[in-house]
Amino acid sequence: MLEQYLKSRLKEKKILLMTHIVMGYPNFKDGHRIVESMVEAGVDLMELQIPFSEPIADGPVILRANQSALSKGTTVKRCLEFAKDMANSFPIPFLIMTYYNILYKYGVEKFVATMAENNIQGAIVPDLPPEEGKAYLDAMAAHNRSPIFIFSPTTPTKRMEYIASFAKGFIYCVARKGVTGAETTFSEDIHSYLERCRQATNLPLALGFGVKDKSDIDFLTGKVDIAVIGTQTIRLVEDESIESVGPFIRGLR
Amino acid sequence: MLEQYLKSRLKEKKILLMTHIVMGYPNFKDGHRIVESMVEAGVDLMELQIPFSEPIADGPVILRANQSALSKGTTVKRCLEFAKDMANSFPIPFLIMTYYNILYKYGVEKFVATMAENNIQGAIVPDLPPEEGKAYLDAMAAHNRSPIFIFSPTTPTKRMEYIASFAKGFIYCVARKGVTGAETTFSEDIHSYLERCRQATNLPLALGFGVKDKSDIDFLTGKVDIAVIGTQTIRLVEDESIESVGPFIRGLR
Amino acid sequence: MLDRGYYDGFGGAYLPEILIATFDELEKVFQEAKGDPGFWQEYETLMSTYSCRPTPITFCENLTRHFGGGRIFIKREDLNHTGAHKANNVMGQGLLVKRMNKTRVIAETGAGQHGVATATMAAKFGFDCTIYMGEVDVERQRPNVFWMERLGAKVIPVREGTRILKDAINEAFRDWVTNMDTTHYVLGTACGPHPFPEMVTYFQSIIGKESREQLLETLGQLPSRVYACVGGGSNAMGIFSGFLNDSSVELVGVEAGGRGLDSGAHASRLCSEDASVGVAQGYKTYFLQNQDGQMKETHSIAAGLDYVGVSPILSHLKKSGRVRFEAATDDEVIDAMSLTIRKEGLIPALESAHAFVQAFKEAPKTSQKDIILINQSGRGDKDIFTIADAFADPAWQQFIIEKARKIITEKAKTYNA
Amino acid sequence: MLDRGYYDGFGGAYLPEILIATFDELEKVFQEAKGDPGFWQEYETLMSTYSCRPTPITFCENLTRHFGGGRIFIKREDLNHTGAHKANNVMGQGLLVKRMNKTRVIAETGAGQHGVATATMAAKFGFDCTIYMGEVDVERQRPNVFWMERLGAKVIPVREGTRILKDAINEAFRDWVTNMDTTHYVLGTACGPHPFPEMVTYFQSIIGKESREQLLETLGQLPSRVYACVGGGSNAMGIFSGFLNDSSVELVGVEAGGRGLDSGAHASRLCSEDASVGVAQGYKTYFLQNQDGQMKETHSIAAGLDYVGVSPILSHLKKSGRVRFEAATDDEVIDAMSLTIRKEGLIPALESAHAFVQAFKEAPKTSQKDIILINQSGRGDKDIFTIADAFADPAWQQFIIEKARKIITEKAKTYNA
Ligand SMILES: Cc1ncc(COP(=O)(O)O)c(C=O)c1O
Ligand SMILES: Cc1ncc(COP(=O)(O)O)c(C=O)c1O
Repeated sequence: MLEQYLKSRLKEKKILLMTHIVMGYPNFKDGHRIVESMVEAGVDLMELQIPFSEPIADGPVILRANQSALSKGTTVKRCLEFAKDMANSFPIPFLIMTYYNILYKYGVEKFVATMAENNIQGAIVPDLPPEEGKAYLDAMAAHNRSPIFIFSPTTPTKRMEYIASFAKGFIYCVARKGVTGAETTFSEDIHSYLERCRQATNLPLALGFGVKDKSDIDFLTGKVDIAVIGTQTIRLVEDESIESVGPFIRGLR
Repeated sequence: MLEQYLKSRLKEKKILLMTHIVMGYPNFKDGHRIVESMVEAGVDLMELQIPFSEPIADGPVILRANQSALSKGTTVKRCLEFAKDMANSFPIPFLIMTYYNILYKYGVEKFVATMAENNIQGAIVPDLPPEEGKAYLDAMAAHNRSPIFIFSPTTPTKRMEYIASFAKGFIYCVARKGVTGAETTFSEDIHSYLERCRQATNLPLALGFGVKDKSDIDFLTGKVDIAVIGTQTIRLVEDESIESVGPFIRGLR
Repeated sequence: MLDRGYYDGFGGAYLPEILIATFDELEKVFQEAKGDPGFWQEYETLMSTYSCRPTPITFCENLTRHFGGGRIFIKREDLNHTGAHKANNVMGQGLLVKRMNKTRVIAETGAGQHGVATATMAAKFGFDCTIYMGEVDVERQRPNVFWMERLGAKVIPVREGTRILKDAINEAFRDWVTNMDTTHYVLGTACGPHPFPEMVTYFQSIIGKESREQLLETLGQLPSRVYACVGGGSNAMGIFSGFLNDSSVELVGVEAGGRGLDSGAHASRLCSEDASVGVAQGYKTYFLQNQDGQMKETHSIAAGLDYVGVSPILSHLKKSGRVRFEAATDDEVIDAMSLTIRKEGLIPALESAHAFVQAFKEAPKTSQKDIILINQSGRGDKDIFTIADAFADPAWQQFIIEKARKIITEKAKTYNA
Repeated sequence: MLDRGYYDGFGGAYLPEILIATFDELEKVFQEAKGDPGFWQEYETLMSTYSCRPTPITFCENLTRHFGGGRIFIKREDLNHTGAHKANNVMGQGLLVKRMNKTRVIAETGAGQHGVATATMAAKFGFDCTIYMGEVDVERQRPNVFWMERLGAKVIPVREGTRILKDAINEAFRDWVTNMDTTHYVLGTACGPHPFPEMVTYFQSIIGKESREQLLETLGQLPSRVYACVGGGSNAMGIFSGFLNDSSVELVGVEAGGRGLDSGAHASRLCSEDASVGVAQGYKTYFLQNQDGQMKETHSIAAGLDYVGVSPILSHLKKSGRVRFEAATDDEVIDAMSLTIRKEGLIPALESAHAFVQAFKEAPKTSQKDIILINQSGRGDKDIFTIADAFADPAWQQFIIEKARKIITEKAKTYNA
């Protein structure tokens, strides 16, 4: 489903854009406005992060957004409602991004069922390698949702193939070591890594961690299918305003 | 010499009085006045203490007098001059009281020779048991000075005899355990102790540590030959004045 | 699918993909070392020449008489170099770092003991060293920060989250995912993703191994009960592992009861209603978390017990009933500590004193034939600021005020000059 | 005449008559114990179960490489219970106190280590305990005062004289002459009237005995040089006594050079012109004294070395040439300490660091075949206030100021309530 959508979109655009928000940050109303302007600016799909108190794979900007959202009383229930609202309001696929404990405590099967009811296409759970994900994978399959898995530069080729065997929708390739939000200098070094990714899977490839401006997108065009803009839009809202988001996205491609 | 003097005096008085000053405290001039008024009040002999930085057998009052004298620059040389001055000015025997290091650093033989020249009759060195005193005893004998030794309530009878074999002049019996200046409650308990002292020696017995008023003197009269007033006169000068010393001494007997 | 490092459903390795290869390498090197007969020998030699292993077992005659029950013995981990059992784990991991040819170590620390131990190991082995420490703990364990810095470590105060141990762990992971090529993360307790719980327990098992041998050798008898405090669970796993197969030996883990289990201000994961099973910091265990799975604030007078999770192996031993868990409150801890100091001249760390509380509660009910073994995981010197506060010692307060006055005067002088 | 406890003219027992009987008893009990084959056994058992004897010898690979000479080994007295070699002496005297059926102990203390050790021993043996400590030392070693009080000891600040160690000794003697029936004075070093120098050396000789055996066993070789710091001389006598008969072993005692031997602000009795032979505190030795025999003020960054006298046995070994004496300045001490912390993860006490200074000076000139043995008499944790001052660590200063602020605020609250 998600894979087909992406592949058909890729016939029209050389590179797709995936963006990200932390639900409940700065608050749900502003979150809605941000999603709206992103969609209007031509974003192709979006990650909606349910904040978690221990976001181990996230860098300082997203970490603080998580904490801020939680300190304002953001609950999982409210996030799922918000996600449903977005999915029903805007014509692009939405994914849930969160850490495994959120699913685990909610009940994995129940969580995935809710995702399906709410028209959420898939999920990214960065601390859940396929080895630990049996319940999750079963539920995702049962409800026909896409479990997005991650490749990293340190993932051996064999393991990429192993991971790909569980993945649906696309593969999220992290551009480098480290957490979200740090500087990435894109260079031709990335070539052989992406080559390895391509050979391990037929799924579309998304690349994230450190993508922040048009020159990064230009560099990635032709190399990957989806560019992921994560931290950069949060920074933009914090440093400038929600109104800056639309023009920023439009300027990327 | 000293012994003979004491024995002849004892024919006239039932009990003799020995007093004490720390040389250089509060200063030499006042010290002179204090000695003068003591002699005028009928004191029979006196200890002149050369202050030492580590007066291990002395309680807080005499300790502080030692420190005060030293902090004002009191030297051994100046003390010996003062002692000479006293011995030549007043018609009673004077003794040097000090710790062994003062003699040792001065040169034991030289120190005793100076004592002799200065007309000082003897010495009390509380941290010099006869076992450690060979050089001192030899010099005191050579210069015909009286080494005063100490008996204490913890001294076994045998040891009293041993000590007495080195002593000249009189024996200084300390009334109790502890350092100078603390309270002593004189009671009949002291009887058997003094009995032991008497049997160990034919020398006159002085008793010190805590003797402070007429009732103490009355108690001691008939039991010992000499009562030693140490800390009490220092307290008197500190709390009242030099002028109080004469009347105080006169009121004792 | 692999089922790595599970203990009856607890444990696992919930890792970001970027770290999988690093953990594979760690696991491989650890298993190789474990299989190498020379390795344990090397480890024991290191611990007996650099620290003072075997640490003694001390008979507490006065406490025994005081309580009138079984004979009380103390395993003296406080005598280790750097003052706690933490040294055992750290030196062991140091040997593995050498095997992996890495040049830098990082660690989280709560009480500061693990940080000092890691910084010490790094100095000895010549590694670069960065220590993550919650800002709150930096405040309450300043002397340890001072020593870590003298040892050449960089101490980074963590200002995120609750600013205590768990947040320091998160930050350490964030460092690790960036620098794993050169860097090993010396986790300080028997928690975290596999193989850490197993590995830390392996190194700490020296405590239990020695204890068992020492008691059998000197008394010819096993203990009836063994008490250990439980933060992450490493000292408890260390001493318990010597007696797990001795069914006559009752094992008791003591958690931080803080201001009481009803108060919400505690760190009791295995004997309070406030905890439930979850997955965080890379492993599955009991966590103090809310309905949504968000971690709660915790509290303990002992920084080293002030943690939301607990060793998955202990969760398993709780479930199986092999270990009994209890909680001791802050106030009880101060009392047990005072009593131990006065009666035996031993100064347990605030963490360790939790074990003493429970042992003291139960001692009078034991028989004089029983042997009670308590693990004194560390020494209390490091806690002077906390303990002096607890006693509100006026002379100490005056001393601190005077010190501050002097510093301010000195500064003013420099400023004016 | 008796010639008690002399070492080639140094030593003796210059006692007030009131104490002679007490010393006779002490001497008798000590000689009986020494002659009793079970006594040393009892002592060793106590030290191996209550403290962690034998303490290890640690090879310092990094320091050895750094200096490029002989191999540097450290005898780890810092690992003793209470953190210094002082425990050896104190526990030994504790056994004698039991033999004498006394119920109270008193002690002087400078660095506070001996006070803490004595208070600890008193807690364990159930004795009453009073510690005399110069007011200056109370200030600079406040944490130790805090622990002594927790251990149940009464700490009396001595406001007489120079208000440091020697004055504390005088006060202890003043207490003793009053209370000798019930009380034993646990002198903390190999000084004072006979039999203290012999007795303290006897208990501390465990250091040298172990060291010699350990080196022969692990390396099959004696050290070329042995370094120890010298305050009163107990740790030095302890380690030296293991090698006195090995003429190939050079023994080096290191005194406190303070601000330099020319400055007058030091505590160097055996290698400065400012000292001469005298008699004080009951024994004959080198003292820092003026022409009149009045003791001088002394200075050292290390409270435990800040003393006017020195063991008469060391004075004798100086005279005979068997031991060489050197001095280390305050600044050198801080440098050697920093280096040792960074390179080896060891934190020597400021006292001990004096020995390190001299060893480091000489190490480059020794051959790689040489073994250099340094006695780390204690650990430096206790010195945090002094060391933090020496480093003028801004974070530490801020911490102290904050602590003071909190105390003052709390006090104001209580006051207003
Ligand atoms: C002395 C001491 N004991 C116990 C602990 C708790 O850790 P664990 O439960 O891993 O032994 C700590 C942690 O810092 C500690 O410093
Ligand atoms: C750690 C340490 N080393 C050395 C000394 C000096 O004493 P001594 O010369 O008797 O060993 C002290 C005295 O307090 C001390 O605490």
